[in-house]
Amino acid sequence: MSYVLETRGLCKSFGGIVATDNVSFKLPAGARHALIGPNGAGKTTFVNQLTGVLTPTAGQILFEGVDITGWTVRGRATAGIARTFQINQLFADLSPLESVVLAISERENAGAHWFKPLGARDDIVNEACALLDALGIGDVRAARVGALPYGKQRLLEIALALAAKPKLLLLDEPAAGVPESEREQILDVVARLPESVALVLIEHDMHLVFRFAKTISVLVNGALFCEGTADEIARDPRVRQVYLGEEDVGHG
Amino acid sequence: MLTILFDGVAYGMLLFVLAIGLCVTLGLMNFINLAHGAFAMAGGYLTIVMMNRYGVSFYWSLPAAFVFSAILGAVLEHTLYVHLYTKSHLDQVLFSIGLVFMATAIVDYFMGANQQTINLPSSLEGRVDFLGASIGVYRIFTIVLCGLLTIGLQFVLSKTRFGSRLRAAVDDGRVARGMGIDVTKIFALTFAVGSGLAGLGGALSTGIISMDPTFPLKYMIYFLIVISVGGATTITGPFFASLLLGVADVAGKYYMPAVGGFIIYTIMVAVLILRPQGLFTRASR
Amino acid sequence: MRKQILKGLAASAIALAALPALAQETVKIGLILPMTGQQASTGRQLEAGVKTYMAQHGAKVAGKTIEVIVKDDTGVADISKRLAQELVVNDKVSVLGGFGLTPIAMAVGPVATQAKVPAIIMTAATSVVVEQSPYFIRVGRTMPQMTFPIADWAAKNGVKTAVTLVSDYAPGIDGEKFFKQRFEEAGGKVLDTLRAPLASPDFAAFLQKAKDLKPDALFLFVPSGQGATLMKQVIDRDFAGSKIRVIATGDVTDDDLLNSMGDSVLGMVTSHDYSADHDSPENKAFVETFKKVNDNLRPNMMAIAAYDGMDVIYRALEATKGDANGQKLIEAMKGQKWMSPRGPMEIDATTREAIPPMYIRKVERKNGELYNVEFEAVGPVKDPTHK
Amino acid sequence: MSMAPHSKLDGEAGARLLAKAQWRWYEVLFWLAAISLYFVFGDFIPGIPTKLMLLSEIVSLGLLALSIDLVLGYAGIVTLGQGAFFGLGAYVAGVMAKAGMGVFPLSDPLLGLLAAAAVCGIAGFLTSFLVLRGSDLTRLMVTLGVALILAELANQMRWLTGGADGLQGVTSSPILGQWDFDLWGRTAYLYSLAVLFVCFWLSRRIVHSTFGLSLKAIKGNALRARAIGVPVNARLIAIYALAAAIAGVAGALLAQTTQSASPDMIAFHRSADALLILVFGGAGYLYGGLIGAVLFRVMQDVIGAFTLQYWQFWLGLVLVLLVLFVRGGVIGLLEGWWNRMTRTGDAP
Repeated sequence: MSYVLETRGLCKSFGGIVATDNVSFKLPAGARHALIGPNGAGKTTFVNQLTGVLTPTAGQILFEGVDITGWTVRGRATAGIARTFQINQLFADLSPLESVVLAISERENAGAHWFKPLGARDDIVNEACALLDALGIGDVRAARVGALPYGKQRLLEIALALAAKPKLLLLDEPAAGVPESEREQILDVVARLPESVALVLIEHDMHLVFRFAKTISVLVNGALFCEGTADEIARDPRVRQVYLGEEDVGHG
Repeated sequence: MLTILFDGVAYGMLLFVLAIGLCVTLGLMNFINLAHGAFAMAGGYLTIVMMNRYGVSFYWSLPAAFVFSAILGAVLEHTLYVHLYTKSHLDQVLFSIGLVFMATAIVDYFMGANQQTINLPSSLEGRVDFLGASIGVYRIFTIVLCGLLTIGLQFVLSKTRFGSRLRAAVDDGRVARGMGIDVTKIFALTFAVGSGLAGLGGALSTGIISMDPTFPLKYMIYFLIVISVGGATTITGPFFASLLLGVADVAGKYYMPAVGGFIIYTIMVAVLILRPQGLFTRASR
Repeated sequence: MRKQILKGLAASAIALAALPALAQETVKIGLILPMTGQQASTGRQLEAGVKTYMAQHGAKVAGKTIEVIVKDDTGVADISKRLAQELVVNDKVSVLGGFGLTPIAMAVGPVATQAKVPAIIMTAATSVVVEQSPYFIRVGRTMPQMTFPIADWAAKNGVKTAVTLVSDYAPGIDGEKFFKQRFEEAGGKVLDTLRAPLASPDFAAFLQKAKDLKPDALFLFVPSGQGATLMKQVIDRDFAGSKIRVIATGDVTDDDLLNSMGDSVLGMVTSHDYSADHDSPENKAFVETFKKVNDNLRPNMMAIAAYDGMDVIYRALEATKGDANGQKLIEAMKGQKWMSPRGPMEIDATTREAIPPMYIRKVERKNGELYNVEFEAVGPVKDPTHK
Repeated sequence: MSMAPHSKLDGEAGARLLAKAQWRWYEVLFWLAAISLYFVFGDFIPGIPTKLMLLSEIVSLGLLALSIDLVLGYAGIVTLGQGAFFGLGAYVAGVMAKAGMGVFPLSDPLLGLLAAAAVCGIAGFLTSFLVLRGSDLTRLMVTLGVALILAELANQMRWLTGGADGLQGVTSSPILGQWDFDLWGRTAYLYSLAVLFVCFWLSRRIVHSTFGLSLKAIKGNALRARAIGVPVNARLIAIYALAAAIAGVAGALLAQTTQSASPDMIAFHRSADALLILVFGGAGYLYGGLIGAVLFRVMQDVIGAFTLQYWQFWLGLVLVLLVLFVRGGVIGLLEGWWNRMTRTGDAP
């Protein structure tokens, strides 16, 4: 079985605090995986190392079998790792269409074109429109991103990640903070993501986790606590104890 | 050799007192006040007017300059600066440059464009021999006074209730407010003290250099260099940076006159490249 | 054929334009002065000097009304050049004047040449400036004119070795060069030549270096208006205690600043062509009017240059019977001789260079104020660099 | 992924993006007005004073502000050191004119411009690495530091630059051997305006391209820009170097039209003035620097006419009021008015 992503003994410490503790992790192509763990378990730190925002203290990261530990954020993005951010990271002053057009242009190596006006490439504009439509935000594509409702901004987060046509998509709490009324739209989008993309969902919301994830890893205090299928994890009493606590897990 | 060292230290100390108010507003309140030199100029001119027109003693002029600039700072803080805390750094830069222009024209109008100086009291004039080097009494006076000020400031910030409240207000204004700390008042007071120190620095510098209306612009660059080299998060950072710059500048001009002018700028750029947060700050911030 | 017609048209257009100029009853003088910025005090003194002259002599000469237009160039050369062009083209001035610094005069030179308008250099003191345009006239003085007398005086009064400290710009370097040349010709030795940056707030390092070299004398030059800071630090360094004499050109003990320097400068010897204390009826009248017109300001060497500059213009207009043609005016200015408040003045007929009377002066207290009191008249000094 | 069928509006979406890059009527009006100033203030109409020298100076200053707009208004790099490139360009053009000794084509002003652009572009490239990281304040200080060092260099290298007195004996040759610089500043103005337009047109193409969009994205959120694959550092280096080249052209223009180059052109106040001008006019519009330069200098000229010594006071006051009450500079103000007017117009 080929793995799209693999980490070997990944460690990250800040001063004396160990945020990632010897994590060895494998993700097969097309996976639907969830990464869960209590607050402060080091989930976002782990993702930041995968995407290159942080450099690990020790260990290796392999993407499609290639060691990318020393690669830059952009290098990894170009190679096919995309992510959404837990807290929206958008271009507030651009429109959704412009944002996505830019992302696609960069993918197509057209980002440095400085003479042709924006929108001159029909293929890029069409693809961007299609993507926005697919995510259900085509109607606001010309609005200012900063003025969009929160739910639509979350969708744009996903759109920007998808524009790169990634092989691996890291979704960092995609529905966090979204009001109930707009929530379903996001869940729907996540559910319809293409099979070819390996998906890692970092999530608190167990409802969401058990709805999509086929496999789950539990991170506690920076270390991998246990791994397994959704059912196994749901039934694992230790997981209930350390993480899920009183929460009713079965209902997913 | 020792004389040069002393001159450099005295120059550095003076820079420090002139710049420390800016460090306080920048480091603690995250506010770029390029008009800081105008408060120093106010103190300097007050000293000149008091001594030359009304015959007040130099020793009384120093505290007067502090109080005058502090009041001026408090008034401007309350009326103008308070609206700027939430604006971007660029807006703050433009606003304070506008104030510098106004200050320059106002001083020109009332005091004239020529250089003005004071005559130091005879007790501060002359030189003494120290370990075989001849050192100006006034430079010793400057060093001692500025040294005491530094220790005092450090004490106030780290050991007193005001200091801890100020640090709380800076770390998180909202939380501090929630804890019942009057953040607005603390900022106003801090700004006033910073301006007052500038005024004192201005008054002290009239003993070495002379005042003219272009003072705020001429010295702004030096203040900024001190802060960017020393970092603005502590008192000790700018202090050592001032000393380093003062000694490097004086020694550089003495031993290598041809390149003397470059030394402080080169130090600044090198520090900013290697340690963007300043030479004497802890890396964690 | 067609070209000729065009040329003819152009010529008549010029003639038409020239006619009203001749008939005009006002003669305009454009002054380009640094009224703000580092050299602001120079600009104020120059303007005050002009006002004084107008107060004494009125605004009418040879049937013409004199109108003075003052522009602020903030001491920046590219702005001066633009202002000169505007004064010539828009305001149709007949004479330009002022120029706070050498580079400014240099920038204006081509305009004066192109427009054929006399330009009176009142401040800039580098020798070469006056050669930049055949329409330049200098009424101030040059660096060698100021430094030769003090170099001679030092050599004659027991100074064997000297160190020079000057501002690092053209006049400063001129001063250094001519002092060294003259002083060493007279048998002295210059141990070192120090140059402080023009915008230097702290002279400590340079002064300490000069002191450590233990010369008999320290020669100083900084631009007018900047002597206060320098003298403060000179005093602080206690050269007298080390038996080092401090000598300078008169710019350092500027009349404008002298009083604020305090008693510590008493006895300092300098050379210059003007002191507010100069004992002559012309100067008494000048100082009196100057103080009256200008809010009790004391005139310095800038003020006298502006005053004499106006005098040169008035006398030239009298000579041309009010004709403000640039060529005629410049001819009438060359070779002028007159009694100035600083003593007998002359404009060299061939080099257009001022030949001012030089004096050796000593700072003394008179009627409760500090003055540069002249104790030795050197007489007129020609600039030695013009061939 | 099951893509929804292309919506009918796709063609329109592309057209709307393209439309942003089209020239508007008010832009055409702006440039026509700039040309017409030549006839109004060129001493062709009796009674109206010549102001072409002032206008040429404004053009040069506006071009400098435009170059700052590229790095600040679009890429979000705060700089207090653009004067470094301005002064460098002035010196390059000045030295070229002097060394050319009036021999065509060596001393041709256009060659001087190109040389200034090239030298400053390289200098910008080399120093761009210093502004890649750090906060606003660090960038302000680093750019300022570079400018100060360069000013000191100009001061020290007397053999080349003339030291504190500036370069002497700069005489500009006629442009292409045809048009000589005259006393009225007619050649100077048309020349400056033409150069300004070329630089402006280039900048305009750039900000409306994908490259320009990526700059706005970097300014908006560098973290996200990296995550979608924008080579942030490369883009910043490119625009910084380009802006440096344009600033160099601006400096060269001033040196050629005033036939002087001095350390003053690198001095702090030059950078500060240009920054003020840009923010005064409105950053991020391209026209902000140009309009700001006109208003700033005209204001200085008008205020200077009735208060020779104290114009700085009024200038300072305007700045203070601007920061306190106006967002986006003069253009932002106009835009606000326009939006309000059109909105009330739309209301039934």
